[in-house]
Amino acid sequence: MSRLSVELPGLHLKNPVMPASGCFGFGREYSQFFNLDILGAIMIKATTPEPRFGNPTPRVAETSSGMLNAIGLQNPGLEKVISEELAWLGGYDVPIIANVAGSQITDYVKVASDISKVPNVKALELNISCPNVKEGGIAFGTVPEVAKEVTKAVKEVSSVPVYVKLSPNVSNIVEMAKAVEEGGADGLTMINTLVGMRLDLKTGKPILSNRTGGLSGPAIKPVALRMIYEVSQQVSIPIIGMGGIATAEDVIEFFYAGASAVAVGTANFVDPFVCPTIIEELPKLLDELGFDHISECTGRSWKQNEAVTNYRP
Amino acid sequence: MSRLSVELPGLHLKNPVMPASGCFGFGREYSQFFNLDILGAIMIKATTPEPRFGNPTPRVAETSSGMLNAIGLQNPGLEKVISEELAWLGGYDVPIIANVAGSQITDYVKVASDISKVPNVKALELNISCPNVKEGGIAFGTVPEVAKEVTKAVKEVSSVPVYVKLSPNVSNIVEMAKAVEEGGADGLTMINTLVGMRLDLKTGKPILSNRTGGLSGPAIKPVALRMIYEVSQQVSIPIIGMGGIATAEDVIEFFYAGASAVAVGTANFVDPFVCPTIIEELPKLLDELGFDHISECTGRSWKQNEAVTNYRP
Amino acid sequence: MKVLTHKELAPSIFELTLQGELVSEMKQPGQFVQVKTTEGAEPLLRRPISISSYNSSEKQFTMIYRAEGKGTTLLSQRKQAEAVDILGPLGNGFPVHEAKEGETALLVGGGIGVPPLYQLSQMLVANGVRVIHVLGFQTKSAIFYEKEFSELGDTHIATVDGSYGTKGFVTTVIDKLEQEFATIFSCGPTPMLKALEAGYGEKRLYLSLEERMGCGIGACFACVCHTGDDPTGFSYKKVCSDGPVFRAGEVIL
Amino acid sequence: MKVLTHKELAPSIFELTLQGELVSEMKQPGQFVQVKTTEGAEPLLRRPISISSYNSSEKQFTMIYRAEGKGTTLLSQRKQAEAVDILGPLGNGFPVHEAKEGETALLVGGGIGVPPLYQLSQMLVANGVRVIHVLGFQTKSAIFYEKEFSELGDTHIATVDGSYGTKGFVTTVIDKLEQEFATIFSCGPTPMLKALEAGYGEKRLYLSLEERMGCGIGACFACVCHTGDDPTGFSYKKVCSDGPVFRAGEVIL
Ligand SMILES: Cc1cc2nc3c(=O)[nH]c(=O)nc-3n(C[C@H](O)[C@H](O)[C@H](O)COP(=O)(O)OP(=O)(O)OC[C@H]3O[C@@H](n4cnc5c(N)ncnc54)[C@H](O)[C@@H]3O)c2cc1C
Ligand SMILES: Cc1cc2nc3c(=O)[nH]c(=O)nc-3n(C[C@H](O)[C@H](O)[C@H](O)COP(=O)(O)OP(=O)(O)OC[C@H]3O[C@@H](n4cnc5c(N)ncnc54)[C@H](O)[C@@H]3O)c2cc1C
Ligand SMILES: Cc1cc2nc3c(=O)[nH]c(=O)nc-3n(C[C@H](O)[C@H](O)[C@H](O)COP(=O)(O)O)c2cc1C
Ligand SMILES: Cc1cc2nc3c(=O)[nH]c(=O)nc-3n(C[C@H](O)[C@H](O)[C@H](O)COP(=O)(O)O)c2cc1C
Ligand code: FES
Ligand code: FES
Repeated sequence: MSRLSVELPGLHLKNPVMPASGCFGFGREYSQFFNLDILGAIMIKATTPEPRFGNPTPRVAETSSGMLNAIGLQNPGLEKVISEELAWLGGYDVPIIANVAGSQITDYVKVASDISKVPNVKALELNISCPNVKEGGIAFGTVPEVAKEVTKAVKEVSSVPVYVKLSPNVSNIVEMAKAVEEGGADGLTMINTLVGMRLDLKTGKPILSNRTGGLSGPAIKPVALRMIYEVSQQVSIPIIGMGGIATAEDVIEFFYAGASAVAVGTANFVDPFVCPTIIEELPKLLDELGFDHISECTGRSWKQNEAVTNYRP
Repeated sequence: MSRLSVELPGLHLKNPVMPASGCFGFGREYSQFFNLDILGAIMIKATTPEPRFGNPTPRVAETSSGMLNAIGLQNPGLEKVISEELAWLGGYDVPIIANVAGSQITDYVKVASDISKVPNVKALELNISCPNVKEGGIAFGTVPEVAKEVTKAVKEVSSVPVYVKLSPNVSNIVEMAKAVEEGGADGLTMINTLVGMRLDLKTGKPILSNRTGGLSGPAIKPVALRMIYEVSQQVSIPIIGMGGIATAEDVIEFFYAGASAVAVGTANFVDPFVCPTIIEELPKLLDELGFDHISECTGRSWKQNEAVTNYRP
Repeated sequence: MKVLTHKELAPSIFELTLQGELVSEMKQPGQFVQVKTTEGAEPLLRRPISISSYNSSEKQFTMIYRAEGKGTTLLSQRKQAEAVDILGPLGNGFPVHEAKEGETALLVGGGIGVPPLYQLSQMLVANGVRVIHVLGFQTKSAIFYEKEFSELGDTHIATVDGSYGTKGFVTTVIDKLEQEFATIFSCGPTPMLKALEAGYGEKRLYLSLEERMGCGIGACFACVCHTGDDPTGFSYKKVCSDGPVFRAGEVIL
Repeated sequence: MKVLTHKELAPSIFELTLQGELVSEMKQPGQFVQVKTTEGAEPLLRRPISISSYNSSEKQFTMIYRAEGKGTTLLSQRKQAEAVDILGPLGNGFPVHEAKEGETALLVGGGIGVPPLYQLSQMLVANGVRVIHVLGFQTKSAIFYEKEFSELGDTHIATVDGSYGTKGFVTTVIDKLEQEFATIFSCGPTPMLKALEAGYGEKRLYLSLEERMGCGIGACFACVCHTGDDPTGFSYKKVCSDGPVFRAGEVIL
């Protein structure tokens, strides 16, 4: 399996496949389906300093090849995440990427400082892009200067490398990526959800009680690929790609665009076994495509190289 | 059929359904399938001062519930559009909305000035948002000040009302809408395509020769709805909504969000009869929902009103 | 799993019986499954549908659903011998043993909430519990399983338009019931559950809730509700994995 | 239209015969149809597939396609009597009358470009034209319709791996052909068409092109190519509505 192993700042990954934040809880539910040890890493649910209940229901709505969510960062709070969830995950041999959220810079600093000291937390993912939090979360993710500030502040207190999660709801994604790179980010994760909406035909009102929500799933894959393609050519830090991934072929497409690892979100809801299935399929697909190691795929769309030719699906 | 009629600046529409620009050519092909007179209006293909060949092929790629296109504004140029296409369309009793494009302000002014004098052209649609044109097209659509300038310049020369087509590839759609409203726009059309990409598994390279393209179809509907919802509450000019519309139910959803009319793009490729079908279905759906006139639906998601209750699908 | 039979019981109401190994894991009436209604990404999400009855030895179970939106309409086109992708059984169902031998239990179902009561009723009867069914429908043509329920115990039907049985809601029937009952098991639309909670909250009342779901297994936090003892705080229950059946008062409807 | 028969001719190569009124509009070999491979939005676009043969009096036509990606794989699951949504016939096919009675025509097909030549060959033979077929495939197992073509005229097979017939490409066979021919009709991958244009451009050579399509009817400008007499200018042809068959030189491959 070493043809799938990937080395990223803070992360020695058996393979480049990990569940995306918010789509895997803290792993307990999926541990009934398969052994979490097989995963490259786990991105746990967003953690805020204090517990949050989140938004009223309905919190999800379906769209063509996608879904909207407005969970509202529900989580048991920093203390319980560390004492209960991360402690439980400590029983597995899998690196944890902790998703850090909040409404103001001090929140991020507080969570980052404490959670980065937990032994199985190998990296942080700064969630400056959640579209469902009102008190300023969105501004962090769309204003380069602010994003840089948060990154800097978190880098100062974090004991592990810091990945910043970029929002796709911006005019210029490259500018955002460069700003957080300047702020000291060790890597990027992208993309978070696009802001979307559905209306109820019967009532005329939004389906989500929060009115708008984050669009995820296969529908957003082309937007994610484009942004990773653009950003990966302009920054020198690695990218963990996500947005609609559901198959091993999707993983390769994200690598071609410029990703060095990937996260699977919504697809876990459709098929709880999607991560193990992808991990099993990847070596076969590498064979068909004629690659020895998955990292050869990274950035192939823009790097000078020979086209892969021996592939017949 | 008067329960479907809509009055907008410059436009007396029999019904609020029209094909979207670039998805219906200049109507000739679809005239083989049905009488164009039944349409509310026709948004013709983007016209530039000079003929354009557009991008090399492949120009389209498929995505989940969507497609990417990078046609590159191919068109026969202002002169031929007027002398051949608009003259031909003059044989139909249907208002034309001319889609005006270019690479610099003078291009827009030139096209707008001439094309707005053609009798059957009842409104212009300023395409400041086409993501497939390199020489500055994108900047017009993502910088509020520039968008306002183009709008102003075109308003000065146009003989008919001017609708500005907004790009969804921005951090703040409301800001863009307000800018063009200040610039004198009589209405908005939204949304144009999201920038996206697909990679070829075999070659590792982008499928589109232009590398990136515009994402359209049902996949983008939730993004369109959200943007129309946000913008319609903040401007006082009407919105022609588009993005993934394929059914009469979709039309009502766009009205609820805040649209006063709608355009159908990609769905024409899937079903050439989609516009007539929607126009036929709408009155039945209004009955089921308990509306007398379609305009009662506009902005229902945010206006104070009773929920519609007698609907059972 | 494999389609054994699939038939339309009433307009748009389908009864689907599937066969497969996972029936052996079904332990309780009121559990549900998550159904993938098509291959591929459209529609994307699974649909939660209650188990209406199951037969472990035959490895069969039945669900009854209304073909309404995109997913259920596609599901209704599946033919005999075709495969259907099922995730489940999920959640916690009705606590059958809360009704003791010799007692009477009232089973209250509204519309498409009726199906899970069927397995429940069978198991209660097998345990020596007397059952009374009060089933509410929109109109006469929407009624299904009246005969099946009647074979297990008294069965009262209410229709909103009065075209069959009592005109009105299930509560109209219950308010006039003469029999005594200690336990109520109920499944149906939220307004019905609220009315039961308001009127019969002092009984042992169990309610099966509906909520829009993402994962159906407890991972996504789409389906949470506040708990009765902390109605505005941080404690919560998930309809999918803690429910869908709750004791009245346990969660805020 | 309705599925009459649907069978796998070779691994992943399917022959689908449909029945319906629109067959009456089929006028020319080499036209194509746009197939919606599923209801709903996924996959979204129709798939262009050539008409392989048609029978106006029986209102039947046949297409042969490779189940490769998402859409064609879904199509391959359609069973007898099911409906398939077809738009067409579309485009301009092979000009049958360019080959006169008594002349010899060479029909050159590569892989999944072979099918439309079948109707063409039948019509040429009916017109008293002698036909020679040169058909190229990857490997022996991928070959289909050899017998059908043989019944109409000389049929030479080339396989890339040499597992059957001549090892090499169709041009390997043509270069060694002893018969004379005045007209070539060809359909296949672009490199094959380019090789024919380079080697036999002086003959009456007709090429059927492939391009990724949006609408398939001439409205979206997805499928344009430059014309031979204005190779870098503004004039253009659309593969879907001006083609897919062009005279060699008419458009830039
Ligand atoms: C625990 C549980 C058990 C259920 N058991 C049954 C049953 O036995 N029979 C039955 O007919 N229905 C049942 N439902 C309701 C059923 O899930 C919905 O009717 C169904 O999901 C609608 O899907 P659709 O494709 O028809 O509608 P669409 O409009 O296409 O659905 C769009 C989205 O909204 C969700 N949704 C729509 N309506 C509901 C609803 N009422 N509840 C939850 N999600 C909804 C869908 O799951 C999907 O994600 C149950 C719901 C839950 C939560
Ligand atoms: C005029 C014409 C006639 C054709 N006739 C035949 C035929 O008779 N038999 C046959 O097997 N194939 C034929 N093809 C090719 C056929 O259209 C593609 O193989 C098919 O569209 C691929 O769809 P998919 O679902 O397998 O692949 P996917 O990978 O899911 O397709 C994704 C998108 O790319 C497009 N695409 C992929 N490959 C091609 C291609 N080679 N040409 C055009 N578009 C493509 C699809 O239409 C779709 O929009 C023809 C193509 C054209 C243009
Ligand atoms: C239900 C749900 C909850 C999510 N919660 C979070 C979260 O807490 N933090 C975060 O950074 N991203 C969150 N996301 C975004 C995902 O991690 C991911 O970036 C996005 O869904 C795109 O990937 P996908 O299309 O594979 O789902 C959430 C997504 C979903 C669907
Ligand atoms: C093939 C294609 C060509 C298009 N060309 C134009 C164009 O010339 N001018 C323009 O303003 N929009 C153009 N658009 C965008 C559409 O008008 C519309 O805004 C967009 O596709 C969203 O609507 P839809 O999802 O219904 O297609 C084009 C879209 C497609 C798919
Ligand atoms: S549906 Fe995901 S937690 Fe209940
Ligand atoms: S495919 Fe649309 S013009 Fe040819």
